[in-house]
Amino acid sequence: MRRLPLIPMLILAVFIATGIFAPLIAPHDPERGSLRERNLPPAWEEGGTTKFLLGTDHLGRDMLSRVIFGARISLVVAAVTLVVGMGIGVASGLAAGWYGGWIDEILMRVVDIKLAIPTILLALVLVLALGQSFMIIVAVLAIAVWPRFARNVRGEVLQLKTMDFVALAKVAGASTPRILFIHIFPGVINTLIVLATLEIGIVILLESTLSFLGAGVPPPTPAWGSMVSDGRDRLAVAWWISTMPGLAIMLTVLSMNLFGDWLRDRLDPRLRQLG
Amino acid sequence: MQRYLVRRILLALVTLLAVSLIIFVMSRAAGDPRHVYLDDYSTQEDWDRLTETLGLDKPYYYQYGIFLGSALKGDFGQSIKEGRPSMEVIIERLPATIQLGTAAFAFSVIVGVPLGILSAVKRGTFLDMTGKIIALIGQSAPVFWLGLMLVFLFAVRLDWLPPYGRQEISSIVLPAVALGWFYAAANLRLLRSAMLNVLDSEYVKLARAKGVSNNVIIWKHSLRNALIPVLTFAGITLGSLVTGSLVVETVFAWPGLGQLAIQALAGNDYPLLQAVVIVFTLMYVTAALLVDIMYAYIDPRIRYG
Amino acid sequence: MSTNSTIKDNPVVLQVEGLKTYFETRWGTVKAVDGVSFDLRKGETLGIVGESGSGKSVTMLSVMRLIPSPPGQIVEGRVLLEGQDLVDLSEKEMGAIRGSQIALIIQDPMTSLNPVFSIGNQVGEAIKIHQDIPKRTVLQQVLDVLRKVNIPAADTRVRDYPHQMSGGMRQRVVGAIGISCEPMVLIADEPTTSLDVTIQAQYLKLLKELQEASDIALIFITHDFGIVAKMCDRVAVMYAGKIVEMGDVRDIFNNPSHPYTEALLSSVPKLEEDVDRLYSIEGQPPTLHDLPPGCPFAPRCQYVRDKCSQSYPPQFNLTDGHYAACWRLE
Amino acid sequence: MTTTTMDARPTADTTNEVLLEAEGLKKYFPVTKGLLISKITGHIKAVDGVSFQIRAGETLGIVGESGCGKSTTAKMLLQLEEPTEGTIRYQGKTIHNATSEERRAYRSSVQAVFQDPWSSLNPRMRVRDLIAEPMVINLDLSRREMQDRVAKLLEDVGLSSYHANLYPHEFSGGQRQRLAIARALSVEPRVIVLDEPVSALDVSIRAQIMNLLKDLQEEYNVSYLLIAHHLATVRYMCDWVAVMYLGQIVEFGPTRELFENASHPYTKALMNAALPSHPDIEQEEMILTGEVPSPLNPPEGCRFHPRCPFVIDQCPTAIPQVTELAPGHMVSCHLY
Repeated sequence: MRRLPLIPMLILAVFIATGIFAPLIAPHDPERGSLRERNLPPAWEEGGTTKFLLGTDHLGRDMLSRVIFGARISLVVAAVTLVVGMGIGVASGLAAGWYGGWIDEILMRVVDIKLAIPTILLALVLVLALGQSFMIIVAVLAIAVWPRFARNVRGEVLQLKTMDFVALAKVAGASTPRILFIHIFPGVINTLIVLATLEIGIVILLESTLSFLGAGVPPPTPAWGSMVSDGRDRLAVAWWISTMPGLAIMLTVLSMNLFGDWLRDRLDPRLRQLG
Repeated sequence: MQRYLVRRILLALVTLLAVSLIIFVMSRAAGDPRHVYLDDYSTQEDWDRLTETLGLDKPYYYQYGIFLGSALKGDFGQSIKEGRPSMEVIIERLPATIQLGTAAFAFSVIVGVPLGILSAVKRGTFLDMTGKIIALIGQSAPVFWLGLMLVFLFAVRLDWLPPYGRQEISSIVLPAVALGWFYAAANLRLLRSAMLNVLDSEYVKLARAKGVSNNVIIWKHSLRNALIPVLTFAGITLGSLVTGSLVVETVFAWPGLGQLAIQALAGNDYPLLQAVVIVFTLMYVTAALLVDIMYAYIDPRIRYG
Repeated sequence: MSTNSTIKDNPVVLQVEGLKTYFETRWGTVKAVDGVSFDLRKGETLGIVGESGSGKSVTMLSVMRLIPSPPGQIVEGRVLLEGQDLVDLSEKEMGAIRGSQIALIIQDPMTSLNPVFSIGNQVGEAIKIHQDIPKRTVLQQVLDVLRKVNIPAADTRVRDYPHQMSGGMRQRVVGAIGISCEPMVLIADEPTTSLDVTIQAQYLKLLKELQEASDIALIFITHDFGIVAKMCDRVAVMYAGKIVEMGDVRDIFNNPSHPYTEALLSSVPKLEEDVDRLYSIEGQPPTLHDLPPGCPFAPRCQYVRDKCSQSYPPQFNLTDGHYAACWRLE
Repeated sequence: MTTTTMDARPTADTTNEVLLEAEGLKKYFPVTKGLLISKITGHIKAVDGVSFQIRAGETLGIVGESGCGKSTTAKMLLQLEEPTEGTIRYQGKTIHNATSEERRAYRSSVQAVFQDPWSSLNPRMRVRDLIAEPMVINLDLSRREMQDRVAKLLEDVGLSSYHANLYPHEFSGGQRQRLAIARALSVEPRVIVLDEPVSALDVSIRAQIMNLLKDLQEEYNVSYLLIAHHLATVRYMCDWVAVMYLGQIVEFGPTRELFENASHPYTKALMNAALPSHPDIEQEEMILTGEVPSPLNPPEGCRFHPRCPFVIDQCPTAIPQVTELAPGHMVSCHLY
């Protein structure tokens, strides 16, 4: 068995903590800077100062503080999206898997169609048509994640449905809600946890991509994606403006993935057998 | 087999229909569609003419019919910014996108497939570790940032490759790598775990008992079976190539459809954007259909199912 | 079975001596096969009987050198095929022997054929590897072998894929692969467990005929004494990685001398007569990573005595070729 | 007495009360074809007219090969499948139009133990909840009563009351099957359907479970319907045996009579195909050729005729009559 992924878990803990306590931790105001202090390099580079550990951007704002506040957006968007997407996914997956027939047919065709439409494109159309807002971003991302939950839950339910203990529960006279909530749902929880950790990474990536393209959560709140975009044309003079927030995204997603992989090994008995 | 293909084609058509419906609904949800083309200086005559072309005095399903009818003819209206038919603009940009997509796909296969196989066969070695790192970066780094980092390293610092544009042949290297990396990572991981499963199977055991050599077991008996889950996933991942091309073309100023979409977004050019979305979906659906056909070729259970 | 006396004069083709195969696991070393010895003559059928985890399948995989390593390893012993020690051979040399001189029939017909290749391809593969014959004649030979295992309409079915065949037919194909290069030794690992009774009878009869036709030495791995009674000349009973009793099939059935053999035989219901109450072996088969010292069957044995938990009993010879490892025989 | 449908009704020397009765049970599964609108193109006749009776305290065995319909029959009795035709009566009352009160009574009267001890216990429930589930649903007991009952049941099946707090993965296959039996007994059913209860277990464990089932039958005065493919197991466990082929019962009788005077060619073939218990037992050479035909298009006339070694002129065309050879021993074959 794989060891506990300590470093990824530590990074995740830091990510969540900074997201929640951003105002307490950040050394400077993320939205205000002095033009006199613009494009300062990180502290360890020549010309850098310990006042701005990760340097400043083209408007003289502290990179560290901006990265810390950026965690907030990612965290909130990811959490809300996941709750909504998982809810829809679980409900439709349970229904499709348990009832089968035309319910299953319709739901799974919707899933197929959804998976066939590139998320970012859909997001762009929605943003252009309906305007840019937190609600719209969350809605778009939830639409992007629910099919995978639905599909996996459905697969799991189909498998659990054939287990003898479900038949025996019916023999004992268990009602459909009882079977669904006592016998089926608990069997799906592990998959859900694993899938959620892996999907968080995808949600964070999607959110940052939307921000990068200028279709994300509207300013002034700093988002990692739009910060990378800010530094795009200044790579030659101030590489850190793009690099730092991008690194933050990668570390967060990477830690999520490593943690998710470890959870999968631990919780999914079928994969565990394969060692 | 026939049944399988007919099902796939039907699904592709339904997908296109669904996308067109979403676009139509959005175009109406955004407000009076005439505002897109006309402003306060337009004459009442202009307004009336547009009302008629779009069928705005008719019920919604009729309007959708009109929309669908002109879409089938490739008519998505005039691009606001360019002042000419959207389709015309798209056709100019199409080759660049196809070129980039193909290069990225090739990169992902050339890197992902052999590394996936080798990291399964030589589990726990240096090769496996390298594969793992490539996969982890590919799945964790945002494509746009990866692109920028490549530019910073290979264009700004080392000055080996051009940072943007599509002037030289070497221009395609960086965008193709940035775009193909995620897909390569997906191929690698999937193939690795599928190979591990297959190598553990009873039929591989029987093949070994026949005296089949290790190489033949890997390349003949296992690979074909291991490709089945990879292809299942390929249909879905192809979508990420499309999505990725939006970002990569923006980062590298690659004059393709993706860049066009972003420009349309920035310029509130809805007619152009909807045309790009339809063309992208069409490309994706065609590619997915090709994958499905390949899938049937590899798995006889589908061919004769 | 009536040819018993002549078989005894046949030359020995396979000799296993002190074979030990261990697995390194999270819970420690599992001694899956712990000092197994037997020999096998031309045309003879040896039954290896045991429950899951007794080491019977690992023994045969060790003979074929198919133990996945890591975690498994043959740590000691020799496997002599006509005098040549297989344990020392290189992987390449072993490849030339597998499938041509020793062949294997695996138990599950549903998963032991590759789903993406046709039947003809899979049967032909062994022929192509081991026989130096022109390509054109491979198909002819495949058809011959398929006819030998009684596959109806072999010339059309040769293009079929596994999923188009029934379980019984697939098992015949696996059998065809086994005999395709006319091996000296054929190992059948529970080849009929998932087949229906009437299909099982067809298959057993077929195996017997194939064996007699070319004097193959057959090893039958099973948990079912019924198959032993029907098919085998000699029996080895395995428990916890060791052979606890071995002998001619009639000696074992008439005079089971190890308490485990005796218990197994009397715990199986009979088709031919009414049994009022079966003998029931209490407890569970042991887990191999945590074996108590002494005889591993002691905790379940009705004749257990003090000595049993202290040291493992040696082999006591009873009659010619019949021995058992139990302190009761001391 | 001649009819064309086999009625597996114990007639000889038994006076026990009839508990469960099936009459003319049929189960057809539709086969569909088509892309968008599916059309029914045929039916798999899994069970095609089966009648039998289960009497108090007795064991009825149904033997047959895979696909003969024995498990589908069991599922219909357990209300896991709706019969296409035919009736099931419990203590004389049909269960199909029963009131909810009667249904509840039926459910706690008929329980089941299945083949796979790994799949039949929910891995996420503790033993005490597993065993108590049928009681929780069907009986009105206090927590205390329930706990006491679980403890007693565990001891009855040869386990200890402390096992109640464990999870299924902490048990071996044989112990799990004991748990499954305890659960089935928890509502004190009159009938337990045993679907291949020992075939997934290690050989040395099988006798334990068979003996346990026999002991519990005495103690709880429960009837069994045993579904099995292993003839010797059926001989050991059953009072009555019905042999099924392609959805129909072809021979039925008291166990000993049936095993000693097997009359239907299929029964004979099954017995000859079964493995002997001693190398000196000479078996008749009677190996069936071919495989079981598809239940989608069962053969005309006698369903066994394409594989029957004794086939005569009328077999391919006429449905055989049922003949009573000895008291309670019935066979459906043109030879008699």
